[in-house]
Amino acid sequence: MKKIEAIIKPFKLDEVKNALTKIGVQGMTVNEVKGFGRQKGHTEVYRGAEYKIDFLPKVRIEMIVTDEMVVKVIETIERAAKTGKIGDGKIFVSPVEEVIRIRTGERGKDAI
Amino acid sequence: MKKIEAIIKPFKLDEVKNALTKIGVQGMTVNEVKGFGRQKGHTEVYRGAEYKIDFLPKVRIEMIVTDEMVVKVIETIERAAKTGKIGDGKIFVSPVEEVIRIRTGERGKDAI
Amino acid sequence: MKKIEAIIKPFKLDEVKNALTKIGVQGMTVNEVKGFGRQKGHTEVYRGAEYKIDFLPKVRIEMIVTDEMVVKVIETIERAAKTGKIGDGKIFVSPVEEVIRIRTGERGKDAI
Amino acid sequence: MKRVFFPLPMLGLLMANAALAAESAPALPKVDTGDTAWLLISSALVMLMTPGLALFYGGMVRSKNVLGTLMQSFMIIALISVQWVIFGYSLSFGPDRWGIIGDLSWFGLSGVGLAPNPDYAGTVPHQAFMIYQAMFAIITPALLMGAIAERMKFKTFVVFTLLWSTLVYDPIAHWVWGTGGWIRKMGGLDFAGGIVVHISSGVSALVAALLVGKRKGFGTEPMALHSLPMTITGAAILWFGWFGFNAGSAIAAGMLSTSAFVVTHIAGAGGALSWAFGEWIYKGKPTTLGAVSGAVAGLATITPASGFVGPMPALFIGLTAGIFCYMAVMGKNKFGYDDSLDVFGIHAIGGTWGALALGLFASKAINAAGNNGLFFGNPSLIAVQALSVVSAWVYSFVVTFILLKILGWTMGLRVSEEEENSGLDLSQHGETGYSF
Amino acid sequence: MKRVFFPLPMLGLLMANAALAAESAPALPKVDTGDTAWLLISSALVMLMTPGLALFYGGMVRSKNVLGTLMQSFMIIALISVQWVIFGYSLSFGPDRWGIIGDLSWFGLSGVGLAPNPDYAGTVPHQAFMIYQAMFAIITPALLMGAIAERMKFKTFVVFTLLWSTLVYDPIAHWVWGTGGWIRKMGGLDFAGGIVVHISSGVSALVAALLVGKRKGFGTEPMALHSLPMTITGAAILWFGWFGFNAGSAIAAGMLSTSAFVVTHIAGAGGALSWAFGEWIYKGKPTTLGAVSGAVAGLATITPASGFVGPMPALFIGLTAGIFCYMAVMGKNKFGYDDSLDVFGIHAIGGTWGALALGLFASKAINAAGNNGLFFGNPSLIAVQALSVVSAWVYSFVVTFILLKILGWTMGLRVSEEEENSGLDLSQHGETGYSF
Amino acid sequence: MKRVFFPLPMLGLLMANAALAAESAPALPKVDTGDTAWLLISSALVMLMTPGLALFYGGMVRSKNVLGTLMQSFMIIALISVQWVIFGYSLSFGPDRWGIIGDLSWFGLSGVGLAPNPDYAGTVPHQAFMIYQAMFAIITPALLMGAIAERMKFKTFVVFTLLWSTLVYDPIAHWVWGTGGWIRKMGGLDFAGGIVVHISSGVSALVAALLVGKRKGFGTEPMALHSLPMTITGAAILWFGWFGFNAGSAIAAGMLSTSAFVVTHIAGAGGALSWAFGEWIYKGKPTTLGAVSGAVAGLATITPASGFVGPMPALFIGLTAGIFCYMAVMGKNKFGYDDSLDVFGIHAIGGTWGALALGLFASKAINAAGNNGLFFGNPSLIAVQALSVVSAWVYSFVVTFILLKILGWTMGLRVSEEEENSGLDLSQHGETGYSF
Ligand SMILES: Nc1ncnc2c1ncn2[C@@H]1O[C@H](COP(=O)(O)OP(=O)(O)O)[C@@H](O)[C@H]1O
Ligand SMILES: Nc1ncnc2c1ncn2[C@@H]1O[C@H](COP(=O)(O)OP(=O)(O)O)[C@@H](O)[C@H]1O
Ligand SMILES: Nc1ncnc2c1ncn2[C@@H]1O[C@H](COP(=O)(O)OP(=O)(O)O)[C@@H](O)[C@H]1O
Repeated sequence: MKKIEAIIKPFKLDEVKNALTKIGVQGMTVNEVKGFGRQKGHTEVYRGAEYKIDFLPKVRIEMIVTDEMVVKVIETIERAAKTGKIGDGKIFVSPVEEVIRIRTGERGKDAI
Repeated sequence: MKKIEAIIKPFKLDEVKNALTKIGVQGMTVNEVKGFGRQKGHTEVYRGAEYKIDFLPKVRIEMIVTDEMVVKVIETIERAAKTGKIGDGKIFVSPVEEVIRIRTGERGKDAI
Repeated sequence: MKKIEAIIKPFKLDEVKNALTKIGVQGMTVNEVKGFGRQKGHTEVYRGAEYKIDFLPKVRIEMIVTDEMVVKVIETIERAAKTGKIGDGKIFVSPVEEVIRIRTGERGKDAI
Repeated sequence: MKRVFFPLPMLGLLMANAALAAESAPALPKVDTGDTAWLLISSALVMLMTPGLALFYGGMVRSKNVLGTLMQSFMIIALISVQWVIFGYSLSFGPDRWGIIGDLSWFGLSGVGLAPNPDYAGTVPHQAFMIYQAMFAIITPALLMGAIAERMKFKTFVVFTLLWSTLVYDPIAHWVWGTGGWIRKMGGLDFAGGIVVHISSGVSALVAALLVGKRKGFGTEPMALHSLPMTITGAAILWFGWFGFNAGSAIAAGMLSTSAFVVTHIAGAGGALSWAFGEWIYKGKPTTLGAVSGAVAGLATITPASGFVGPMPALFIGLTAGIFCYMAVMGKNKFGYDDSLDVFGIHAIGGTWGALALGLFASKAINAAGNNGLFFGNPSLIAVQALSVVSAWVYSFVVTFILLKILGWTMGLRVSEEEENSGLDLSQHGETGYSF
Repeated sequence: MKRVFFPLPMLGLLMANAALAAESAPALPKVDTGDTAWLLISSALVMLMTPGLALFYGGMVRSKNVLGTLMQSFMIIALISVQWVIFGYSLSFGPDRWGIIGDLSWFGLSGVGLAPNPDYAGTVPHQAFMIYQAMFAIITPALLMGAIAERMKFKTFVVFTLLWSTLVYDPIAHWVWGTGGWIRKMGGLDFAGGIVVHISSGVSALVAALLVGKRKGFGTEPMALHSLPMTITGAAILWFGWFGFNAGSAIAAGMLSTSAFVVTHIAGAGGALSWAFGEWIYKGKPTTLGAVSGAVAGLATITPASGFVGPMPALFIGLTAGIFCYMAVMGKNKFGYDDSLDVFGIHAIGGTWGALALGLFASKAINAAGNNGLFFGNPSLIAVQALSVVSAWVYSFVVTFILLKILGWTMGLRVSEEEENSGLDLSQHGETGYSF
Repeated sequence: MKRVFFPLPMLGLLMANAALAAESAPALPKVDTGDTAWLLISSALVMLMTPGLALFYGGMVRSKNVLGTLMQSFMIIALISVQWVIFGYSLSFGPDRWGIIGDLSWFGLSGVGLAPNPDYAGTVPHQAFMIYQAMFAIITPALLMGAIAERMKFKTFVVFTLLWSTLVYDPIAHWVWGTGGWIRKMGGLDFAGGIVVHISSGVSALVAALLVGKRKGFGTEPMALHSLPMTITGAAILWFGWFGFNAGSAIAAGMLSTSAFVVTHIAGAGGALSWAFGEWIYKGKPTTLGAVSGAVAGLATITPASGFVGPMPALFIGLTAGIFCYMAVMGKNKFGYDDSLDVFGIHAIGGTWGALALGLFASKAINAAGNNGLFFGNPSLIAVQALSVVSAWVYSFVVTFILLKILGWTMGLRVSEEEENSGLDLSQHGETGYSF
């Protein structure tokens, strides 16, 4: 099992979620984050004072998937989240050793 | 050392935290997330228009624990967070290579 | 590649970000979290009733860096985030298997 | 007692008007533009208090219950307004039956026209008096709901509100303010509703807190207020509206309304000071919630006395109100019942102390149509006040108790445990308060 | 019709004043303090409605557009106030040309002084009437903007607002309320702006929604309201202000203003009740958004009728308003155009129903300067009302259509897709609403 | 100058009243209901401005300081209300000593009754005038606090506020408005507080910003406003309340109050427009914060002039106010002191420009009890105004400087660095603003 984390543009969340459910992803956990990256922030002006805002609103999706799904999930996210403009975000893949479903106590793949 | 992540129902947070401190867990980091899963969302109606809300409020607990603690921590979370109803959430376990306490510079187990 | 997670005091965020960009870190993702740890919370009093607040506001920084950068990044965070008082926070290092830049489809180091 | 709260010299005039009105209604020229302007704007101010209260309460609940809390106040505005124009006003202010209730001859506002009714207000249209009183009937049950925040079933709430207004508020309003009401005839004084509004709602709130029971997790989980700025905003609106509540109760713009305005402001300030400083001394820090709670306590307490006492007594009343109500709220934390937003501790205690305090400080020099209190040489007033207060306590307690018991058996008072977990917003209204 | 909305017996007096004023201006003693106090506070109340509307709307958009939405209302206050004192007031209320527009002889308020103008208001300074009317001119385009929330280019918005006020609002106000206006002369009644305010903005809103087009993601993505408590607060402020809007339109404090005040409150309550209960029956849950929307519907609907009908007709009008507007809003969801905050469904429908309903329920017993409706024996009024309504619909539709077409070609109506994604706050104003 | 701001023809009457009152107090029939209604509602409006200001400021701080900011305003309401009725009113408006201060003969409001005091207001109860003035005394120190937001020690704040009101506000109020005050006797004009309120607070704010020092992180960390919608709501409440502030200062409902009302609204609109468009041109985008700041600038600037100038001068004053204050605020960014919420840039500059501008535009045609300005043929007024302004600047600067120096040595002005990090809410009040 792997953990796939995707940092995407907020307005892409629905598209990505729909694309993922279509390929059979049944669960994910999402939260709002602020991203710093190549996409430069913007300047906000409050009463003449300029504030450089380096952190931009992004959405982080976290998903545990079986090893077989990894490639498909990545592809799907890439397709759905892409605008081609800087700041589209990243996907990170990392190892997960165990998954447990609290309700049933199921372990491993069954728990996903 | 392992990282244990638990996605639970928000109103269970206090119970889980108390149960964990009782078994000796001394630190954890928590944030609010939105969960998508088997537990189907609900419909909100605004001026007659129905919106399907797929994402439900959940709380995510992240904890680094020593290898010995892993089993106990998982059991404790399972017990405290369980309602038996769909949507109780998941626990994920993944490897951690190093932990550092910023204040002291301690490394490894001492830093937890 | 490694994932470095740092839990720090909120008012240190700008300092840490600036220190990291100085050593060449080009991206990071940040979110607000609540931390429970040795730093004891405080008591809030509402109409005479006392509430023990165990969770304190913290900021979580997540960063994927190349293996070579790990040590430097950790040192930098330690330096910038340290006040020497309890509650300064932690740094966690964990493995990452793949990184993808959504915009270009780049993989691995190039995608960071 | 409202009828006579304008300068006595006008009284003769009013009677004359009344006579005239009887002969050749509508007696157009008798309406005073300044008095009418003041009563209308006061009505608007008191109307605004209920949304103000909604914010005051709404900020104190958890965010999953914010809409449920706001909705209760908003629905009460809608429900009781309709109840009032259909039969509530008639029950409260209509022709007296046995000193305890008005009859239904003003059903659907029949006979409640635009010409002044000198029984209540000789210089403004009768309907202006009616709508002003409507706002009082509205805010009273809205106050009550704070005691059982975050757990009441919406359907039961609707039925309860209608019945409570009809069976508790309307009779007590009649006793105290209606022509022929027994407390009024006995000489019991309540300028702007310490008994009618604050005692009735505060005592009923205690009953409700006891019968509906504690919130799930009360005492074990922190139930942090979700937005103190919302609560503070609500308190500010309440203070603003309270000028209409108290000074408007003079039903005229002049010396009496000015006096009521001034003492209201002073008592609000006094309550805020003493509660905040009390906390500072006792708990180490002055809180904003304490300051605004103290202000509300001071304002509630001066309410019955506001047309009878002068500025320095008002300062004393305000300062003591902050302390007494703070102590009452601390007491709750000892007794362990869940009067969630402290309706009893603030409104029942405040209303009671204010109604008694006017028995000490009232002066005919302020309001010739009132009476002198103990410190102005008349020890009997305080006895009359005490009897009025006790009657309102007992009646509110008993009727609310019976009402809630019956509703508990028939409809159920509380949402299910699962609904309580997910919050009133979602479970009762299918909505979410915020989505930042 | 405003001129004659105070007790008829005063009319002779006013004419006398007028004569006097002509002879020896300024005719100081003619200003009534009570009437002036009432009109000034009413002006302040109506002014407050536009920020209230801003909150009402602001809570309904996504948080990335909250400032853009609030800014529109705030900018309209600034822009139209200046437009109004420079030439808008003159166009609307200045000396009549051909029954369709005022001329520019009151440019820059020249000739609009502090002495009463008996054409419009005999007991208050002319400038008081002028500034009161300014507040109506302000809120009308602000209402309109709800239809095209979250996507309008700010620069175009500024130009559109100025032109729309000048070309749509000012003429219609003149027709209905200006001395010599053709609808007024025909006997068409609109006490406080059902036609002038609600129909003009509501119909134009529909045009705007059609021409500006749907929001990106409309119908496919959830567009959750970012803060219902903000919306509820806004609705409460609107209700509060509406007392000034309707009861202030009597331009005097007395029986007529009282009557308007009372029916306004009742209709608001009725609308809230019927919308919320309608939802409860039809969709299973009463929502807070439904309750406040219903209140606004009831208040908008009673507006044209508020000085002409009694309390029970008002209750009927309020209850039906909640149902009709709810149905209209449901209809929108079927037709699929994106009138984002339902300006058409609430204001055009409400204003229309109110303007027609007064043709049924109006009574000279309430307002001798008004007329009797169908149920009081005069079937002709409803025909006059229908003609007035249709004229306002057609005129608003056509002129707004042409205006937006031209602006679309020249300046562009919408922000770019990318700007829409990042939100109006950042793209149009370089700001962020919240940072908790 | 307040005494004489009602139509001159009434003055004789008032004097008569005064005589009568002396003979047979209380002289009941002399109180005008319309004037009293207007003054009471104006008092309520001005009272509401301080919570409005709290929101205006509260939205501009970081969320960890929101309660600390709101609490300052709220506590000031409580503290200064009590100070005022005990001795502040007597110092400001009581019997004159040497032209510079009132004596203590009105201590505890003794002698301040319900009969009119023709020195200040002949047609309303004396206490109505007193409570109206209380609201001005309250808002002035609340304005000041914006300069040192997010870092003041609460304990010191309490002491400072009481001393500052007593030593700075009360004397200046006496000079300008008290019977016998030297500026008033000299002929210096300040209709509603440009000098008394805005210059005194604005100049003191600069001193406070300099002595208290910059916020930790100022200039290096972004200090994002935590809720612009809160700020905008506050600005709207301020605007609403300002009608009471300026038009209420006529102490009567009539032509003068109408004129003040109208010019207030116009100047607010003008300020909003010019600041927002100034930014648009200069920085590329019009901001909502700019629009509301401009409105406040326009409103503050018209304040001293509001009972003396006509609509078109008001438009000019408003437009220039927006530009001048915007420039002043930009200037701050250059000089680098941390007047956190721009009290100096807006209130000191606005108040000064307004007090001078009335020397240009004042006209006896608007207010016979005022004077003509330069453009109406009287060049001397501007000199008198300049002297009044300079005196208020110097006095405020010096006394506030000494006061803060002493408090700095004895109690300390700032919270500790750690407390500043965790925020005022937690460190000073043990509370948290939000918990969504
Ligand atoms: N090294 C990194 N570690 C963690 N998050 C990153 C990293 N680099 C970028 N991100 C996240 O991805 C987002 C997009 O990255 P950015 O460099 O702006 O554009 P792009 O995705 O087009 O390369 C950032 O806002 C940040 O949230
Ligand atoms: N594959 C997954 N990856 C990440 N989070 C998941 C995954 N599946 C479920 N979750 C999280 O767990 C929560 C509960 O899951 P759900 O399927 O609704 O119920 P249950 O836990 O009873 O199986 C979801 O709301 C989501 O936050
Ligand atoms: N075992 C842990 N797992 C995850 N987060 C932790 C853990 N221990 C501490 N933290 C996080 O680090 C923060 C600081 O830890 P704390 O024990 O209070 O002080 P210190 O960093 O000085 O040891 C906590 O608030 C919490 O967010």
